[in-house]
Amino acid sequence: MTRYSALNLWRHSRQGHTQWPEAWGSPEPKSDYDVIIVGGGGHGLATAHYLAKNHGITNVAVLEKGWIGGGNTGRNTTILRSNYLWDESAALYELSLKLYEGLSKDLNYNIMLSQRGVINLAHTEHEMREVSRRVNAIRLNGIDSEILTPEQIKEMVPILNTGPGGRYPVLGGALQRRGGVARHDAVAWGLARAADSRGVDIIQNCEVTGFNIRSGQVEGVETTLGPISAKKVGVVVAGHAGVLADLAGFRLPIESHPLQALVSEPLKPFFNVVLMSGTVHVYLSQSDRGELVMGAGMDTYNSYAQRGSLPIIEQMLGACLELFPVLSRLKVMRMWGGIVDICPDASPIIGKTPVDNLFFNCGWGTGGFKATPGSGYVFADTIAKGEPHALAAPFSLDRFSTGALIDEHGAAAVAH
Amino acid sequence: MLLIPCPWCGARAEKEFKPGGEAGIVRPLDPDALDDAAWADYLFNRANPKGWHRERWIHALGCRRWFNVERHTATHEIRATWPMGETSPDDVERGK
Amino acid sequence: MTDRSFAQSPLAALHIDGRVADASANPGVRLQERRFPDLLNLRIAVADHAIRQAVGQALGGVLPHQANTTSEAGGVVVCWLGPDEWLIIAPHGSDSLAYQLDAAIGGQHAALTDISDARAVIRLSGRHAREVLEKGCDLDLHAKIFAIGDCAQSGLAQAAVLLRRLADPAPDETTWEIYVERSFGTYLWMWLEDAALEYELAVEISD
Amino acid sequence: MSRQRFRIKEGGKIDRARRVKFRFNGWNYTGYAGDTLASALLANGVRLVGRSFKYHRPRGIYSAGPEEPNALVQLGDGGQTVPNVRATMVELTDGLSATSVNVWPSLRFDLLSINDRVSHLLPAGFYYKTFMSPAFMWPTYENWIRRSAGLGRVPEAPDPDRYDKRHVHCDVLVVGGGPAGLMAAQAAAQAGARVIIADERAQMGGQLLASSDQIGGQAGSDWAAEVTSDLATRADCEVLTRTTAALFGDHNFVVLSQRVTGHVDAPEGNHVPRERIWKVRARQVVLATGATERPLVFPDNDRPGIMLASAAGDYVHRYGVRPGRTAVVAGNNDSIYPLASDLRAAGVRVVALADARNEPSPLAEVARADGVEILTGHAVTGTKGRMRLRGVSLAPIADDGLVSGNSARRFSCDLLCVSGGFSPTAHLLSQAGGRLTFDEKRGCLVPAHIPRGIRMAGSANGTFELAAVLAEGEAAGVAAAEAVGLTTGALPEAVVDGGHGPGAVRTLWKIVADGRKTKQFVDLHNDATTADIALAAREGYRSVEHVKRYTTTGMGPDQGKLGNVNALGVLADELGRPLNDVGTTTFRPPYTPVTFGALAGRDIGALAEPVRTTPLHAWHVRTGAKFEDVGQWKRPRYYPRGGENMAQAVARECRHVRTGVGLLDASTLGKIELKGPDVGEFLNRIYSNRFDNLPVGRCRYGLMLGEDGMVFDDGVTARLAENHWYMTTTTGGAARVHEWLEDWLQCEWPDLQVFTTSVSAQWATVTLTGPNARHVLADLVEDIDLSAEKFPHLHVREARVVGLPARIFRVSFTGELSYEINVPARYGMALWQALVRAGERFDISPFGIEALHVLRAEKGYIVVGHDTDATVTPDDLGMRRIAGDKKDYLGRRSLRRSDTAQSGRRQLVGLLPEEFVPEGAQIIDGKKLKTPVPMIGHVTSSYISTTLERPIAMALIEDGRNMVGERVRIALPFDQRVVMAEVTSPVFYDPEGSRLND
Ligand SMILES: Cc1cc2nc3c(=O)[nH]c(=O)nc-3n(C[C@H](O)[C@H](O)[C@H](O)COP(=O)(O)OP(=O)(O)OC[C@H]3O[C@@H](n4cnc5c(N)ncnc54)[C@H](O)[C@@H]3O)c2cc1C
Ligand SMILES: NC(=O)c1ccc[n+]([C@@H]2O[C@H](COP(=O)([O-])OP(=O)(O)OC[C@H]3O[C@@H](n4cnc5c(N)ncnc54)[C@H](O)[C@@H]3O)[C@@H](O)[C@H]2O)c1
Ligand SMILES: Cc1cc2nc3c(=O)[nH]c(=O)nc-3n(C[C@H](O)[C@H](O)[C@H](O)COP(=O)(O)O)c2cc1C
Ligand SMILES: [Zn+2]
Repeated sequence: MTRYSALNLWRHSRQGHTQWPEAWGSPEPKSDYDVIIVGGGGHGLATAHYLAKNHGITNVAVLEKGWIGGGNTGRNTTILRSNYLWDESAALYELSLKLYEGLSKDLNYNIMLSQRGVINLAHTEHEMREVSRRVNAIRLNGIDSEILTPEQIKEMVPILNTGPGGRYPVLGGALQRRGGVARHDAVAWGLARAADSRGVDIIQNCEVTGFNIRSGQVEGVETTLGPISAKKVGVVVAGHAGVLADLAGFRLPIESHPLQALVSEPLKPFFNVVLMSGTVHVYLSQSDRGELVMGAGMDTYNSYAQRGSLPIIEQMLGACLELFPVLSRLKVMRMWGGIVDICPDASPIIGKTPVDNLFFNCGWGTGGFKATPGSGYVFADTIAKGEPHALAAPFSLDRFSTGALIDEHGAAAVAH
Repeated sequence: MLLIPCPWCGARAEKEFKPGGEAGIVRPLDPDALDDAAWADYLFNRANPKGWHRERWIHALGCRRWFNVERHTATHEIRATWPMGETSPDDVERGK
Repeated sequence: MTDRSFAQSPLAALHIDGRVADASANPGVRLQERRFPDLLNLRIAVADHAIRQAVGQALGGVLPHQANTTSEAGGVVVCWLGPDEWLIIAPHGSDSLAYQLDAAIGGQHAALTDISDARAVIRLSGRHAREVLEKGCDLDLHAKIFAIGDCAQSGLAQAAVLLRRLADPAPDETTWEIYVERSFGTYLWMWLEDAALEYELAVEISD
Repeated sequence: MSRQRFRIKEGGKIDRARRVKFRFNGWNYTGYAGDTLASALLANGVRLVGRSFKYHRPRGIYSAGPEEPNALVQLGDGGQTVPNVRATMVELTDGLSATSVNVWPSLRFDLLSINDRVSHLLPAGFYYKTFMSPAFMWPTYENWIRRSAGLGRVPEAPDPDRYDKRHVHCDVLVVGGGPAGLMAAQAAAQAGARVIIADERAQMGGQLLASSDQIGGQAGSDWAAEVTSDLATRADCEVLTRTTAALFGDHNFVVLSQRVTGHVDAPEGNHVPRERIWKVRARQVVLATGATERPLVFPDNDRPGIMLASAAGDYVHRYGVRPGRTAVVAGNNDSIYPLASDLRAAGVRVVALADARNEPSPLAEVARADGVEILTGHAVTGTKGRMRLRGVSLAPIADDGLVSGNSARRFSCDLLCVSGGFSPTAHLLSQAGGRLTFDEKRGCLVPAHIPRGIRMAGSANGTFELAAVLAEGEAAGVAAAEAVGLTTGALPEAVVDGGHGPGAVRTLWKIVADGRKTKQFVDLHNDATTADIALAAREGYRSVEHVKRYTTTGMGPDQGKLGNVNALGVLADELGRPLNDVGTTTFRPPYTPVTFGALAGRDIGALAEPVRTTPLHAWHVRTGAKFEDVGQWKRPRYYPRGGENMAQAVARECRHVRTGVGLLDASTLGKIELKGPDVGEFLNRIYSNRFDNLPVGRCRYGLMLGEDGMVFDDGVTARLAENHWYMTTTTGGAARVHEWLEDWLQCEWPDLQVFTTSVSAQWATVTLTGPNARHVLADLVEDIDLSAEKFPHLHVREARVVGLPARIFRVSFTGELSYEINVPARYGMALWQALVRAGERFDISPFGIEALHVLRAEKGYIVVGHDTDATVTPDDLGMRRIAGDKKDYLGRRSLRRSDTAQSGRRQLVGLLPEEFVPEGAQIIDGKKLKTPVPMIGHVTSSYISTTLERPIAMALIEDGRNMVGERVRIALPFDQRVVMAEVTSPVFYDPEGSRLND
């Protein structure tokens, strides 16, 4: 792997950048792998990366039906934080944030991690109570988190309307300073390059259309490029989890819904934190290129259409202007949607399935980008050892039978 | 924004409705007869297909009736709607 | 009944009569509160033809069975709300009506509920009345589609409403009655005033 | 003040009688009404208007429409400033002031143009490869990257303008008011259809306004004006100019964005919105959105003075402006020939015309006769001039785009008009689910799959000859009308003069010239070049979507309107694959950017969300209540007297209730009437406890669970008559519970004879509570005996209170003797005032929900959503007693799941903390605060109890009921300390209930 560095950039510039090698290859699929990962999103690529890096398992293929990073990884608002209420979640997301902190270096690919701080606003007494509960728990779990007064928030976000009489008065908020954003594409591409360099086959335009299951055990997959066998298969397809489960012969407690986001035209820097307001469904940050990146609420019907309904956007922008009246004359440049995999308790499912050697990792819903490296880390471990990683164990599928749900609904209406 | 034909009121904008998920999930008559897994299946597991989906909607801002819709989850095309408790036009045709 | 002077209409806090003064000379929109109509919510099972007929008779006609239509007899208007639900609108003080209807139901399974206090009623008329509604309502309000005498439940701005179209007061004008849950009344009135501003607004003395 | 040196003496659709003054970058200019900022700048000879996004290269006006990539300006200042506006779309008004964006310190001298010098270090994606070490420097680098990116500035003050929306329905929506759209609208309108026709520009006519084509013997623009005014007079036809179809949604839902004010003839009145969103539901849609001309890609193809050929035509015909003095015209299709003639007629010297095709065009004769030198098989291979174009090189081009040898000829010129063919504007079609395919002959992507209910017409459909465009427009209008059941006759035939199409197009995606110093821009907006695309392909970013993201092609405000197809072509060449294999990126809304303000409409400020108020609201306001938002409701939180703060007011209000009497507005409670013989059975299934045995005249507290066994609402339900019940719900749960009931009745148990009707708003509810409550009420009530024996706790009576018809419930949420008095809402105020008067001698006081919370917590009463979240079972609350196993009810089975049924779950207990602790504080296991600290629960409610004169709290603690009497630690991590508390029963006050039963 040619190292990426300023020096190398300069060297290559003297050849007109005509000598850069491929960041990842485009091999033909082999007939047989130790592990097949279905889904070339951030989570799938991270799984492959850690299988190779941590477990030395390199006879691995990542099968992606389209282009890597083209699912939710490529269409999310890129908010990173680890301030989750329940211990199980906090541990998992904190592992992920820690991995993010070293990821550019680990991958030798600048993922443009920007830890500018994430603020969650509280507009009612009820939300203040939630903030207090959450921040207290998070701090006691050893994760940085603070409660802010309206004055402190105003200082950090001067354009925020904290004046009296606002329809959404700001009573306070929570801040995680280590939270922030990262460049979504770079995360996928950097992971792909790192995995590829360790021998993982990244195979794009290869859709999995079925599983070869014999006596309750998976032996390979059917794809649009033909059958491929594997000793173990890990499925990480986010919104399509239900479809793949159906192919494997079982049902999941998951429904797929469109979640929308939009960007404004690019502007000079004016907004230096990540701000979220759960009740009114406003999530925004300014990207390094200058656009405001904004997330909206979720459409409540099932859909695989990667687009949502206008009322969701109208509602979000109304609330946004109530909070930031000066933004009224900005313009929406592009809006889009992703298909999120929603679990009843808003927590992911990681681990074994009714089929032996078939593992699923899904249900990250509206908030899994922040989990990308952590999810890959524990999933790789789970696949390699055949037993759930300790941090993944609480997120097993049978919690829906036992009732041991990890209900993060209380923590945030939509968990970006 | 979808245009949903309420079987009672006619075609109305999506904003007037709320979806209620997969149609035809019947509450077990004797929940105690189910083991935890079977109960979880009723409670949480859903077909969630990419394609035609039979689902429930309520005309919340209109007649407040629940009804059934057959909608394609990838194109959002709506093929049929019919009142609760009735058979879908499709099934009628097929003599189900 | 208690002295009517005790009673406060849903929009009392707005002191609507005090707003009448600022009326524009050539208003494109007129707003008015219709105070204290008697409102009865009626539910009869879809298949219960006998009760329907009895109740229809007590109302001096038939219950409208066609969606989104009304019937009217002797000053009492009945709006179709759903396959098993109607709203009966009668002039203030039609107390005997409820007794007649109760009698018609005669202990069978039906639900007649007084909701006279549960709704604010706003009357909207003028050259631009339809445009004002179109600012916040998804229904097709074209004269051919939403005819005089039709009604429909829908959303208006961020409130759930029942809309009813009354006779046109003048060739290029329309008139509508908007029924909204009482607690949303002030909001909706303010919304309508704001929506009407660009067409010039007149507030009329409450009915 | 300059003299509009580039204005042609006559012609154009401008109003020469109306001069308009404006400022650009601090200089004063004049133009005419009807000008755009761009046309007026060109008329004044202003060529340099901005700097590019990344390299800060000097840029000029490139187009005449919404696709403009270069001429982005900041309009006005203060609240009314607007960032990133296309100068080509801004209509000139008096006093308009604009500045270039993204320049510092000035447009001519821009420091960041250094980026252009070091551009060899800034190839596509360079930031992914560097800035990684030392890691601590990255925030500094990032800061620098951020500052050099971005375009305009955010306004500093709130927007003073209004925005509005309108929903409309029609039979046929026509998007685009060019010849195709006008014909379609006319045909449909003639059939009697309800028609809406919308065009983004100030005038209808489309390309007819920018050419000398004639229809029916008159100028195309006159024909368009005639058709437009005919349409405008029809009753059911809406003609919308300055209106962009921005979004094509499901089921023919189209969002139009209309610019209502801001132009010369804008409607008057200060309530007129600046923009209006039209939400159109159309039965049929005709997309006649025309085509966008494509740039040519060649070395240094971005200098000020290079523009689209059609734009040059537009400036000449529509605005009467000469876009330059001396021009070279270059292209790969027929459209450049009429342009050359038009330019000459306008007084521009056309020194050369380069046609990339080898075959001479039949149209060449006219141009040649005009004395234009025509070079076939030639293309532009280079340009000169930095702040403005000074000359171009033209050279013969081989089949593969290779420049053959050293044969280039140089021409001095200040204008280069380019045409790389036409791309049908199919954005809306794609948004609607249509698909495109590349047509070799026409050299463009044309519609291949058109969803039902949509029709394409004219250039949007890849049809470019005017006569055919008109015919297609008419056919689309007729077909749309027929599809909605209308019939129409033929329109009079229109004879066309001119209106040639582009003919066969030679696609030439880039020029293969040597020399690395030059750049060939594919995306002018984002400064993406052919080299960037080549680099992406080389590095493995080969999917068109990867190329887009790696090079940022098509990601600027123009969203690739100009560059995307060329980028596809370049990529296809690079990969050696046919263009159709490469595919396109996804077209997303909006077609052109739409303001946040317009999409928010009037749902801002006081109207952002409904404010719901009770019938007593005016009284609370008059009395100086402080309110709390509970959902959309305003509820009195406390009523300060004198200089009281909240704590003092709440303490006083509590005392009133415990020792005298208090009054609470409880009107926000949800209320549902249930009627029918099966209500008892229904409630048995809905509530965890039994209801069918409730006698008439009594009420009972009930818990509602979700099917997952978790508590989701609670309330008291009364039986008013055998088949007549009355349910109350929490304020927040009112709507949800009613829907829940109907859901089960309609979908699962239609056999149950139950009707529900919401009466939440019908009744004003006043809680009269305290030891003196009976005395106060006794004076006012008729017909009934209030004594504890005759009207005990948990009973209901219908009676008259001050002559008002009332339903009185003896239920208590304070622990004191209480009456919940319901009267029809119109009498709420009368009742309240009567109670206040009658209570005077008992020193009655209104109290707010804060005091209510203290009082109920003293009694250990929960508030759902406050002491519970979605993880709490009845047993967790110590209410197993009312969630038994004798009958089935919703959620019951879930309680038996292995985890849910286990002991030691978090259970509700009382706490006696040594000092006040905040709600949300965590209860920890162990002594140390060294993280991670094991947590065993949290404080759900916490108050200073006035009655007990000490802090009390409620908490959910693991196995809490077994810990009663023990001491636990409450962590205060911010203060790095713990507070000890004793675990108790949650009932702190009057555990026997003697007071409420009194
Ligand atoms: C609008 C929006 C905003 C969001 N905002 C945030 C945020 O701010 N912070 C945050 O943490 N999270 C956010 N999320 C959630 C986050 O994007 C996802 O949870 C996360 O990216 C999921 O990553 P993944 O790799 O599991 O899935 P994906 O990136 O979706 O990858 C799954 C891949 O599987 C492929 N696939 C599917 N079916 C098959 C098949 N049959 N064969 C082969 N391949 C297949 C898909 O093509 C896809 O590439 C947001 C999501 C959306 C949509
Ligand atoms: N000389 C040539 O080679 C050549 C090539 C192409 C087209 N033409 C000419 O162009 C004309 C084509 O006619 P036509 O009617 O198909 O197209 P047109 O370009 O004349 O009209 C299209 C109209 O649609 C509007 N529009 C586009 N997108 C819109 C949106 N989203 N919302 C609102 N408005 C939108 C544009 O503002 C424009 O006015 C003919 O006159 C034809 O001769 C000539
Ligand atoms: C964080 C983030 C920033 C984005 N910024 C831009 C942008 O500046 N310009 C743009 O055109 N699109 C931007 N997009 C949107 C993408 O173009 C694209 O719409 C999105 O990845 C979804 O893919 P699709 O539209 O191809 O389906 C951004 C997306 C994300 C997730
Ligand atoms: Zn309906």
